[in-house]
Amino acid sequence: MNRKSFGLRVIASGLLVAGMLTVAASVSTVTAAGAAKKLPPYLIGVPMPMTGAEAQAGTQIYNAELMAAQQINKHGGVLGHPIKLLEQDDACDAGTAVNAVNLLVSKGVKAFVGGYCSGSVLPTEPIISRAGLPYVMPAANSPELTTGGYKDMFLIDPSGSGDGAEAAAFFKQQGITKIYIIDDQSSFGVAIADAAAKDVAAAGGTVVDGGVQSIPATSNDFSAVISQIKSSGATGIYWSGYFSQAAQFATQLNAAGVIGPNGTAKFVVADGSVDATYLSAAGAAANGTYATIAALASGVGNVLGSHADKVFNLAYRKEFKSAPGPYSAFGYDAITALVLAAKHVHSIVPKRVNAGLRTLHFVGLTGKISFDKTGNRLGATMDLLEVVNGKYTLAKPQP
Amino acid sequence: MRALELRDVSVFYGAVRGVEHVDLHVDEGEIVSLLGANGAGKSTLLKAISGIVHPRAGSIEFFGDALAKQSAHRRVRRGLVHVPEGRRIFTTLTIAENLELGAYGIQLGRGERADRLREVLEHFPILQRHFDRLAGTLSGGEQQVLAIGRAMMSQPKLLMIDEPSLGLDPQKIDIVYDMLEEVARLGTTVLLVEQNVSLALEISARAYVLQQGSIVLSGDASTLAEDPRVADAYLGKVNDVPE
Amino acid sequence: MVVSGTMPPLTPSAGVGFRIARRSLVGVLLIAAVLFPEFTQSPYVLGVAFQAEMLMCLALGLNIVVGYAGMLDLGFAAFFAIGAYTTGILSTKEHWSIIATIVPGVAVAVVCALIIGFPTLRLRSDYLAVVTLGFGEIIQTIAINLNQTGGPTGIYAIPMLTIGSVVVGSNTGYYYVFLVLVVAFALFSTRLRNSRLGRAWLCIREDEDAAKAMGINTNHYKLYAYVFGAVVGSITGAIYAPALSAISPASFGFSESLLIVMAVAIGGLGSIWGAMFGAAVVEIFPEVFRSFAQARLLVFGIALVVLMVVRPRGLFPERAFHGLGARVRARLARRSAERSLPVLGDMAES
Amino acid sequence: MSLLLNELGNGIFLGAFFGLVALGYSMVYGILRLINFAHGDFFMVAAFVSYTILGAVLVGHNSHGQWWTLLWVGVVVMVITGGLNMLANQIIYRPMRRAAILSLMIAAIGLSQILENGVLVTPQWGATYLVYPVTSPPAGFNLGSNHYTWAQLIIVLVSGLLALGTYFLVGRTLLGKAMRAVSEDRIAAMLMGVNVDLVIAIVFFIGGALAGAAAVMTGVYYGQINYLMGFTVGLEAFTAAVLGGIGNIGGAMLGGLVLGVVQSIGTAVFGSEWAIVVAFGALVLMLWFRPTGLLGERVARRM
Amino acid sequence: MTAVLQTEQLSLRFGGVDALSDVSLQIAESSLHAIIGPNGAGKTSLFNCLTGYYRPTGGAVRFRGSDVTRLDPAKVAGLGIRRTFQNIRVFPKMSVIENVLAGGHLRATPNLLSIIASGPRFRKVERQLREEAMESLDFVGLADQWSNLAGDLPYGMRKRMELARALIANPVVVLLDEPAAGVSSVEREELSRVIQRIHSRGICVVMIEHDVDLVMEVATDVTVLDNGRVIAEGAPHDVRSNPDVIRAYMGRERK
Repeated sequence: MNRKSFGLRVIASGLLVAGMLTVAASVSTVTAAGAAKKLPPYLIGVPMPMTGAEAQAGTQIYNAELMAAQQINKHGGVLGHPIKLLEQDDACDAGTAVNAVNLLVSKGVKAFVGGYCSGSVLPTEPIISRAGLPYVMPAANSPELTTGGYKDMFLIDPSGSGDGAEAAAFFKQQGITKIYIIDDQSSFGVAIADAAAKDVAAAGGTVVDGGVQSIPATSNDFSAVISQIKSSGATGIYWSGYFSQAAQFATQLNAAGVIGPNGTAKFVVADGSVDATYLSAAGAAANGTYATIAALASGVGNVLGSHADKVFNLAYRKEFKSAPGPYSAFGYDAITALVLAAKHVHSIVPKRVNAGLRTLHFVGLTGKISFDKTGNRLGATMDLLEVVNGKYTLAKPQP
Repeated sequence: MRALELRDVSVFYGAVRGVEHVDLHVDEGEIVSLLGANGAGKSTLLKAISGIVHPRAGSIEFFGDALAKQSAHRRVRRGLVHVPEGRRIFTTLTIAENLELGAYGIQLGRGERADRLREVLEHFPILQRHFDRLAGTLSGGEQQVLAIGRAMMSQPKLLMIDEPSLGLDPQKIDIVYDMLEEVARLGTTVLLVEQNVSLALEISARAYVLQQGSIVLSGDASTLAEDPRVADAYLGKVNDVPE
Repeated sequence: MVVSGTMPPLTPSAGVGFRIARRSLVGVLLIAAVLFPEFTQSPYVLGVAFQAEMLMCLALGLNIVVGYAGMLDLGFAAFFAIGAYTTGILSTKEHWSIIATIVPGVAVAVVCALIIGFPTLRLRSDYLAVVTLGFGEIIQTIAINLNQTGGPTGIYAIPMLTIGSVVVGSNTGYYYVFLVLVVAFALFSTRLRNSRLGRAWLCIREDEDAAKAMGINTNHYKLYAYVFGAVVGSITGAIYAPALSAISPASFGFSESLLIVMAVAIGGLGSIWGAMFGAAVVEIFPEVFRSFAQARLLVFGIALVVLMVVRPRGLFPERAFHGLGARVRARLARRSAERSLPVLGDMAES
Repeated sequence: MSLLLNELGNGIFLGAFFGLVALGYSMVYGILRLINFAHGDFFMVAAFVSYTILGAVLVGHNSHGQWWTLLWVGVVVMVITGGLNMLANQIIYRPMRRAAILSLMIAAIGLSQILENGVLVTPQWGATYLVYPVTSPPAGFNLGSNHYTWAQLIIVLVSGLLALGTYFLVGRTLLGKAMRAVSEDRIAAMLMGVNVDLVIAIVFFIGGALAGAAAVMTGVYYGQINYLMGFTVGLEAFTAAVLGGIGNIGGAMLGGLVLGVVQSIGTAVFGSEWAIVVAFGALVLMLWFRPTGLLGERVARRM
Repeated sequence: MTAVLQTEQLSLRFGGVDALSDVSLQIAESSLHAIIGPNGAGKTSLFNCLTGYYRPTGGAVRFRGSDVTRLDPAKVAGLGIRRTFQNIRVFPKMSVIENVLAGGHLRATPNLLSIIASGPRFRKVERQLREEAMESLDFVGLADQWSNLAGDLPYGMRKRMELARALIANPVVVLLDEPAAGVSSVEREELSRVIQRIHSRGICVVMIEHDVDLVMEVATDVTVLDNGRVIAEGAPHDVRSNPDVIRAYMGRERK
């Protein structure tokens, strides 16, 4: 990826705003016609972790979905149907998720937009599949989600292969060959880390210390790992996990002199770590660290100057009195995707919407969105960000 | 002066009767025994007096003051000390620590506490020997001595002691009973619960006999010692005795 | 005295009338349970119901360990995981039928129970608690880290349970399968309880030194309890895998173990009815509180605390009815005593 | 060798945290035989309370090196957390004095749910990771090939001091003896004139206060707090307490250190993903040889 | 006369303290053997060595000639050596009859299949055991208490229940640790009768007892321990007049 394509995407983001307005406009015309009929709401089930360890991510994504739904409803809803999101806590627990999805199905939802932990999404897939409903997942990224034999599963989050390749390209560009890859034992982090390890090897680098390392997501002390990094001689470190641990990792790496002013290593984090909290918690230690991320994803819009992203950020902050999370924009796009698909096929009948999602092409907050046959996202582009003076900037040059 | 006066005291565990309608008194300086078969309610009565259990009805006065609402630890501060059944020494603390705790309730200065400790140890030379050993390593008889010594640390006005002879060899029983008499001679009032009737009556001035939670006999120790109804009370047959 | 032909029952209050009443109660409950799916078509209700049954199975298993033998096991979910994973792996990778995977699952669980139990079961309860907790963590960590277990994502697309030619594919189906398991495990627990095994476990729970004097090899019997628990846990896990179609390490963590302990304690330690009822409470309460949205677990926590403060011995403590009988008897005894006991005069004063 | 030294250093630092939380855990356990699953959550609540207080008093100040502010806020938070823990005892555990130990434990789990989800639904706190208002400056010193910050040194020292203070309190003072007496036989202690309820309340207070101190130091060192941060810490503290010999003050601290070192070395040898397996494996092994923990109990049990 | 239970130079050290030193003891078949001695003399330690609770540091315990020194308590109990405890160890949350049934543990069927299937063999054995348990309870006068929780029984009844629990195992030897402790002088007579009846069933009884009168009344042999050593043994009356015993043990004659 190069600067040119970034420039293109800035334009694309401008198009997005136009696109959104178009959606709104086209939808509103329908509403004008159908207002008298008072169509029943378009019920969308949102199983999402609202309690437990992933409650924060769940809330941030759900909020963005809510925002999308409100905006669409303000402009007349979907083909005249106002969107109604039915949120149910899945606590990232398989049993609770199955209960939540069963409950939502029995409440007659027409589509699902949600899910976060792959482990709790997988057991719900057969239920949703049996009901013939489309399932658009904003942030779950495991390849298993679309290979389990259940159709109509759509992944908005392109991470995994994309992040890994971007990181590998960066290390190659920097001439770094010894790379330490560590994940947080979440399915999310492991998917990216494993992909990165393959790409690093393909690019001629070595993953030191016998392969990908893991540290439990509940741990906040990296001292033992840092000692290992030091003795392994790695000069590239790739962290595939969430921003909270990333900030602690960066702080401790900096304090140990591995990165920062006296350090010789480059610290790169995957997109789960791109968040305002990473910057504020790591403080100065964040400077000079890198992140791989799906192009134009939220949280960075302000610094990158994308107009749509900025609009989204401001609106989110205004509505929820807090910053959006790394996956909020994916949540917004998931709702948009579903709505555009419905509009495309002029129906909210699940079967038709499924077909609509398959042929969908649009530019969302997180870049171009379309799905391959299995439901994985196509055409996602990646960026490499660098933290400069406590702010995300686009790294120069892009690998 | 009345050291202790119980009027119409009843104690229940849930619906199960502990004791019922008990009237009893102990005068200052007296040794009084509480006799009766197992399960007659003797220990329950002591527990009610020391405040471990709370009576459902009746009044308990200690040197003229009502105890009804006072918590157990306050009663100790006022000089009412109870050596419970089974000694219940603190096995994981040293003997010295056990003794120090004996004076916990009366809040002595550090110096006074040390003096008191020395005093008690003089009376109980067995304890002196193993001063710093864990109390759990003492044999049964030594533990009983420790329990009494511990009680004496607070110089109680009234000492209630539950089955001091339990599990002791004859010589140790002599020692413990001598000690009790000594305690009484020094001015402490003693309320004694004992299975060994003759032993108890020997050192007591008066005695009460409990049967199934009620007092069925009371009187001078010497009179009771001759009374066949005491034995009957143990067999639960007192009501068969014509009045 | 020679006791006549009638066998004195073990549950003291179980007079003949009481026993008939209890048996008919069990019958009514069973019929209600069998007919339950007739009254609701909601897959949600049936889903919750079969998960409640599943938790009942686990609670019955743990009840043997904690309730009977008095060993605090904070890692019981490990056996659940072993059963589920063995089934998951063998059915997806080796294409075994679900039923056939139960045997190896149980075997693995038993071997693990022996390995972890043999050196540690002699420990005092609190120490045992932390060791079992560690065992649970170890099993979960293994599931997360190994490729064969699918890493953190776990195993998915587990085929449906087939019994003979019947394919169990709906919540109703799993409701009945788990119902059969619950009844079987409850019966199993009852039989064990009233045999020399059950008595030995209770003795160990009450006083281990004294139990030895009964000729009870306490180490062996603790191990038996642990192994029986493991068997129940792993069988439940084997059915859980196809019922949910996908399993992941997150379902077998410490919180799951705690949930099972909670079920046993809420119901009343050592009580079979208690374990089942407690499991139902633990599964159903958070579902009922869904309307509280994000505060649902807060409400659950409050309910839990209130329940424990109000009924510290659980909802159906072991021998709850016995306590009742004793109270009635004591009251009667007191009344008759009041009538018959003449009060003797105080001799000192007369 | 240098590796060992490094891991030892890492472990001691990690252990100082475990140990401090474990200390309170162990004390409460000792007196009520309660495996207090809510203990870690008081640690978490303390972190949030200190976050709010520090945020209020440090508005507009440079967040580095506010040592005096940190000290008095730390003390205030210790008092608040201690008070909260004591309150929990009064409301929940005190009415349950006669309940089975397991019931107490379940109540503690319920309390833990209340605390976690209470923070979750509190508007200013919630599920997000909050950035702690004070962070530690990176300056420090080298030992082996490891770099340690001054903050780490201070944390270890403060933990050590608090532990020593507690050790002295429990081991030497009359109140401490009363605590041990209550822990062994509540009724007998009552008969010595010990106000048992008060002593238990004090123990809860101290346990909470120690967790409060650990929370402030965690906030400063790790830089962020979250509503679930207490759960793992609680588990680790419990493990440390058992490792050292539960109910034993010195043991809790020692257990914390050993657990820290074992985890660090385990990470070095087997990789970080197996650290917990190594830690628990070591625990099982240790209990095989010393069934009552490293420092065991000084119980001479007679048959 | 053959010894059913004997010790050879039994020694036991506890952290530098000699609890038992060179205790050699012969307990004859069908005797009623009392062991007396001051508190701390090592009587209960001796019992604990005889029943496998303590591992002696030296010497041996033989049961009918075979070495049982290193057996664990459960194995010892399995040989028919049963005991009671000084501070009474009942299983408080089990009913009285279940307590007694627990004593018959080794006689109940261990066949798991039969248990789970509630098979005829299991039922037969259990029925038989329960009948015997009721007989045992009747023997100690507790038949009417069978359904109560053991923890609810008063002290004296618990003691008797402990006896019933030992008897159901058809023991060869029962070791009673202070059976009369805490028993009133009146109840003592009943106790004395029960002990004698146990003995008259052909069961060898060994008892630790402080109540010298009781010992004189029922014992056939007496051994006196002091400071972990045997200081006297023989027939009750010989022992009683032994000056060493009087000095070490007997209290003063009370009025």
